[in-house]
Amino acid sequence: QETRTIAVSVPAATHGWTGGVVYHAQKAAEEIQAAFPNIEVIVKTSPSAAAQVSALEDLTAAGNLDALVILPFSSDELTGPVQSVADAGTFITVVDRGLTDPEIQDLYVAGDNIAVGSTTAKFLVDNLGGKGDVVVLRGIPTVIDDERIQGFQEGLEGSDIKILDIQYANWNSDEAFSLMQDYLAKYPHIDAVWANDDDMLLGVLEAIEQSGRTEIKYALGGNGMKEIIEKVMAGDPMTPIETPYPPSMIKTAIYMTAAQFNGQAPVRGTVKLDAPLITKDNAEEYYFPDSPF
Amino acid sequence: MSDIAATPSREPLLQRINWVDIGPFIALAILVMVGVLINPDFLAPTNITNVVTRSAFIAIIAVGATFVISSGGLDLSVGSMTAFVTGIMIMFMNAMVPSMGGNAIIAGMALVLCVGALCGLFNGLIVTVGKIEPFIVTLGTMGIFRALITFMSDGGNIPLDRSLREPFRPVYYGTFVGIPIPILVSIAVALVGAFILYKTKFGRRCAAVGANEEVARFSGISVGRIRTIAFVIQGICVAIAAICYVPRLGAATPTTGQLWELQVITAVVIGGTALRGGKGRIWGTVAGAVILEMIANLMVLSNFISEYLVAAVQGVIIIIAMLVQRFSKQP
Amino acid sequence: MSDIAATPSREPLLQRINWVDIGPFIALAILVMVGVLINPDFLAPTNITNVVTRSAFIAIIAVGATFVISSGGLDLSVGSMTAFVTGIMIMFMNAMVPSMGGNAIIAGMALVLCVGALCGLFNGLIVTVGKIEPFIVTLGTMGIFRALITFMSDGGNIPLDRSLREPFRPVYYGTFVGIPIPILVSIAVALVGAFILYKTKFGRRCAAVGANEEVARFSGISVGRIRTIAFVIQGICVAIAAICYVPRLGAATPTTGQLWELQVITAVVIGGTALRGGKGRIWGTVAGAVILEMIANLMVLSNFISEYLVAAVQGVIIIIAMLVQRFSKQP
Amino acid sequence: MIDEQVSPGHAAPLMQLSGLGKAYGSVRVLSDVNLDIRPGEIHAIIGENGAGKSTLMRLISGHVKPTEGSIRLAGEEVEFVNPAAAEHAGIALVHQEILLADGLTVVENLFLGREMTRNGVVDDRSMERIASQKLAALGCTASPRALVRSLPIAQRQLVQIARALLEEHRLVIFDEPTAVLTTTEVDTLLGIVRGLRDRGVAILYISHRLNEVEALADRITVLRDGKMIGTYDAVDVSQEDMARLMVGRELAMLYPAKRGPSSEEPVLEIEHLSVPGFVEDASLVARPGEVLGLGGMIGAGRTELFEGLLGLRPAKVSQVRVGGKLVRIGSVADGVEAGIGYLTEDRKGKGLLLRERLAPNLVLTALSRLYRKPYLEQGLEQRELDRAVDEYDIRVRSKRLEAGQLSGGNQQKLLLAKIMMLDPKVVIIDEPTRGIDIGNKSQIYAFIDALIRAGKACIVISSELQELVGLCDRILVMRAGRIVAEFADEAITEEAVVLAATSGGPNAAAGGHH
Ligand SMILES: Nc1ncnc2c1ncn2[C@@H]1O[C@H](COP(=O)(O)OP(=O)(O)OP(=O)(O)O)[C@@H](O)[C@H]1O
Ligand SMILES: Nc1ncnc2c1ncn2[C@@H]1O[C@H](COP(=O)(O)OP(=O)(O)OP(=O)(O)O)[C@@H](O)[C@H]1O
Ligand SMILES: [Mg+2]
Ligand SMILES: [Mg+2]
Repeated sequence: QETRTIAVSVPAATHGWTGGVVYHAQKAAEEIQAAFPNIEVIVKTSPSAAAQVSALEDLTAAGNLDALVILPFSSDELTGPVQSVADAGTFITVVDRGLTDPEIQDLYVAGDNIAVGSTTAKFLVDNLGGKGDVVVLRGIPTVIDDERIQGFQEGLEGSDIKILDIQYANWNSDEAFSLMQDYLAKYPHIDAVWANDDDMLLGVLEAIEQSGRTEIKYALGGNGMKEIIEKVMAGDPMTPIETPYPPSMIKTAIYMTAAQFNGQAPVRGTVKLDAPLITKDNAEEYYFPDSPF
Repeated sequence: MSDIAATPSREPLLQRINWVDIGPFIALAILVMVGVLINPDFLAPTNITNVVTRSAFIAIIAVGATFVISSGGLDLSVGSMTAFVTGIMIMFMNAMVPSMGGNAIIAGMALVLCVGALCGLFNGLIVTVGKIEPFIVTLGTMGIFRALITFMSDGGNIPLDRSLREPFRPVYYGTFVGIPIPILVSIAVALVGAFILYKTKFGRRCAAVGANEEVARFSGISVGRIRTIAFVIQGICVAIAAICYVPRLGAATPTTGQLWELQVITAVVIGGTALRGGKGRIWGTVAGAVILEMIANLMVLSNFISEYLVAAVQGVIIIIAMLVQRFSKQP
Repeated sequence: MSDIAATPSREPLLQRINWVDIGPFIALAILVMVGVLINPDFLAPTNITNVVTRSAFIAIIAVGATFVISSGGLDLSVGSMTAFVTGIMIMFMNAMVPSMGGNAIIAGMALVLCVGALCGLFNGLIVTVGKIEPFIVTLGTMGIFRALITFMSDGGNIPLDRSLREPFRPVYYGTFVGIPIPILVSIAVALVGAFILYKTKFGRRCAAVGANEEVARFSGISVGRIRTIAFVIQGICVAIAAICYVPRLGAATPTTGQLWELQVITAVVIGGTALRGGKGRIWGTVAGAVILEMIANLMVLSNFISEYLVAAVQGVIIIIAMLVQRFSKQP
Repeated sequence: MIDEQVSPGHAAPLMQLSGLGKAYGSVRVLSDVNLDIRPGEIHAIIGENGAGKSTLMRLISGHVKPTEGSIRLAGEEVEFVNPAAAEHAGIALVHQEILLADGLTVVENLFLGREMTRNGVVDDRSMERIASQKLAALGCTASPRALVRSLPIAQRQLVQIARALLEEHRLVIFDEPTAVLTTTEVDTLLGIVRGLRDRGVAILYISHRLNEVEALADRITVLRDGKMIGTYDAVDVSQEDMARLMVGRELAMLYPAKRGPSSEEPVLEIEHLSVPGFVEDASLVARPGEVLGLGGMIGAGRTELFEGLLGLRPAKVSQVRVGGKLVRIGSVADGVEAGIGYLTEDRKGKGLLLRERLAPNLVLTALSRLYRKPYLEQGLEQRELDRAVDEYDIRVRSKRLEAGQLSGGNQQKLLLAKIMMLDPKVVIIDEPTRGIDIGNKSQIYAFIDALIRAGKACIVISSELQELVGLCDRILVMRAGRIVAEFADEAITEEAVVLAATSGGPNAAAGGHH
């Protein structure tokens, strides 16, 4: 039987969520290779867009690539290079961030960053009674971060909820802790906090606990980190909800890509993962105790 | 001639003040004044306490860096070393809980000090035995430590066992006679550091090695040993910082300590220690660490800076702080 | 006595080889051999071409860094400066397209060279006029440039106008007599750099300033001016790298060029230039840049290293490369 | 630029100093200097260590700005903003301390700041050619392409002199140019200096070697404690007069009486020591109570012999015994432990931390010996400094000074005190009186005498023949890395030593008869 090679290119594990992506990608690779000896899955991580482009060149240099599963660092920068890979006849699966030219991809497993922001915003609008003061922590200046913030702002439109402040905390719990301390010092009254990633939420929660401030009703995150899901399941009043953005989407994508080499017809098109509200009721579905994220 | 020999007590006070030594404190004072103008809440006790407490990690590590830098070295690995030793400590404590209970904390602390010292030793030996630029060696070990913590945590995080959180918590959040523990720890580290650097033979040798390696060699000082010990001290300081760090968020992640190396070196340099080696200034270093944290705090407290430009303003302030120092030196 | 005087022409060939100069090339050769063992595809022409082409950015910037470092400076801002000037260039080109069409590319290239030179001038003047450690100054400007690109892109990215992509593309992907343009550009930059550093008054003075500032000053050399010009050269190199970079990724983002400063400095040091200043080795620097890119390539080509540990293996290889150099020096 | 053959007596002064002075903070190190310097004269400046000679030269050459008074050059008042400006005006200074960039080659140093170019490209060929010529004229054998770092200190000094002579100047200042040179080079240099004078160049010449001054100078100015004592025609003053004027008192006998070893049992025995590239198979013994001298030309390998012994450079040795006991010495610390103290010839580069204060410098090697407790006891080193300042007569205006701010001679005394803190059994002094004034020289000799009376052995490496001959009980002569001759007692004469050092005289084969 002919050997098939699937390359998986993802960002390096620089923080919790990308760590989760790498974890799930490697898990999928192991499982598929164990189940189907004729399929080889190579997972490669890259710390920057430029490095990811390099990795694509390296992976295709040998010329025996059958499929590529890629979670692009950013859309604009990776479009051209992925196009070159596609031109060689490789099956292309794009995960999470779409390319600027959707014609290139065969399969698109999409997360919805805008929905992560807007779902959270809608929750706040509903539960704060349409008005209140919130502070926001954002990550590293990239497309994901930008989309989430954009979604959040759109979600608040029409309500009287005011964003007091938005600052970068680089998706880092420590920086989020510091930033939250400073927010607390700066604003005597805060109704809710939104950290656009769960890593940061951990820091935020510690800072709130330390301050002893009681007026803060909600501290919300996003991404579906298991520690936060646990809180939701436990009915934590401050973090009653969560928006998933499961790093396991990479696993889904790899499986769907591999399926065609296993006798099944290739799946093409778009698989959209929405970002539903996780509440106490459905939290169980989103809880993966074995995942590092 | 010899009658002209010094009677230092008669020199005017102003001339006896060592301007290099107090430069960072002048910069700090100016920063505080600016802070109050920007936002009166700046001086609120909670805010000041928070800021100073937060600066403890950088301050503690930077005390170690003062040794390394004044002995003519440089350590870029401190940030990822923090993450690595934190991970080791947490994993060890978690493993020990079943058998030791709360004592796991003590055991973990002892262990992390050893691990930190070993990491420093590793850096130091490669630098001195391999005779390679410290910049390159520690850039290499920076990658190594960072990769190890990522590997240990599978890219996720390594949380501290729940049962240990409460007993460990006071190490960051607790106070003693009203002063937060991390502040006390960093004062203690700085005191010990200052004692070692200024009042022991080792400290003297350290400065001599940094000032002129040849003179040190000709004076019977084992240059390699001194440099290595400086790296070990750096490792121990990293371990101490890690001990204070864990109770704060109760976990180690691949992002722990990211870019701390730059902050640490900046604190040391703002504090008046020259990067080319020679004289180290422990108290200046501590002031430098507080300055950095305070700048970050002011960025948040001020209302007129776009979030996009925060880094730019910080950069400008750091440069200005250095200028303030430079010119306060020439009264 | 005079009979002992050196007669260099009679020295055996082996002793006349300058081992410091060829150290990096030995390391490179060993790396290539290891590469072939790991993966036979490594030596495939496409792969080698890709790797060398990619190393062009770092190589070009590192040629500039060789000037700065050999003059006794250091520039941590090159990575964010690349992002900043790339941003400026793209915005300018996009704005010019309606009126100029394809000529916008030429105009943008001219502009970016000026902007790069100005950025370098800015660094250089703060270092020399303000008399502040280059480490701190460029750490500050690193923040400033990074913030400016974030601001310019509103935290997102700045894509190149579609109509310019095709005409601009050959600057990265094109070849001339079979050699990719970026390789040609970096050879040209290295040639010009080597000429300036080794064959002009300025180059000589640059090394002198780095070797001993005081002696240089006594010799009537304007230390400040030399250092400043070195920073300007660095800025121009950054601009040239930016020109090659844009057609590859077609956009500038706040993460463009992140951590390049470390790669650049590593390339320079692996190339045999001492960080404390003095003699600069342009060709070593270029070899250093290729070594770094080759290590990254091997990480992708090899299949037995956990993705989490890539950084560790890279760190180890860099240290080993330095050791190879060190010991090849003492034949 | 230069008038032809002006006789010094009648020419208009090239430079006039009036009321010139310098204060560092509140400390005046030089005041009210009035001096005419004429073209075509050799004007010697003499004075004790710390008298202010170098300071005066730095004022004239733009390295330091005067705090009072004025300088006129060819009748016009000038103020030099930096050394380059002074050099542009035709004034060159050969520093007392060697100021060269270690990491650069000889040519690069020579032409620093005035590189020759052809069509904008540096012209290495021409520069190397000129460098070779200039160096050869000074009797320097260093290759123009050698790194300065690899040169022995004397060669560096010649390079520095060559640098000042590269272009024609109106005034050339030599600040103790011969301190590190041996007899042959000194003679060559003196010839060159006279040649300059004959071409109408004004020369300011500082030296502690009064015979040199007597042989060379047209006029002599004496400084003491930062003040001018007077300017004299050279013919009017003898060496004794000079010494008296400098010191302000009568001088005792220069060299102490020789006494010979107190025991035949050696304190130090070195067998078959080789330092690759520098020393081949050297063996020697030193006995208690004797001064053993090492003579030789520059580059003979004397310094390297002892640096090799102390593990400061790679070396092979079959046996070293101290006081009869076999010792292994891998580092200076081992040497200290075994009772060997070594005082380097390169005080600036290897001896003192120039940016550090005096007390830490003094105790650096002796830290473990001085402090029994793990910490530095309060005030102890300050007391040691007070004692050393007293004992070695180190002239400091403030004990808060940095070592680099001491005058050259006082740096040397501080270094001596630093080594003596170790209380060694064998003291090896490389160039003991380099840059030390005549008054202090006799102090140092008396001190060496005290050492050997206490039963220690003293090994003196000196390039000053008189000193070797006057001081040593026994002299070994090295040439090209080998010990080629040994002289004792009556056999010690300047001629014999020079002959052995240069050509392998009659005694050449007599390598140690013990
Ligand atoms: N930068 C300085 N700050 C303070 N005092 C200084 C400084 N430089 C020199 N001095 C003092 O000025 C005095 C004169 O020094 P100078 O070097 O001119 O002496 P000198 O006559 O050349 O002695 P020597 O023969 O030992 O070289 C000394 O006492 C010295 O300590
Ligand atoms: N750069 C060099 N390369 C090779 N050989 C050198 C170099 N410099 C010196 N030598 C050789 O080293 C030997 C010893 O030199 P060294 O200066 O340092 O002797 P020394 O007797 O201590 O001189 P000094 O009178 O200066 O103390 C000589 O054979 C000399 O030719
Ligand atoms: Mg002097
Ligand atoms: Mg010598």
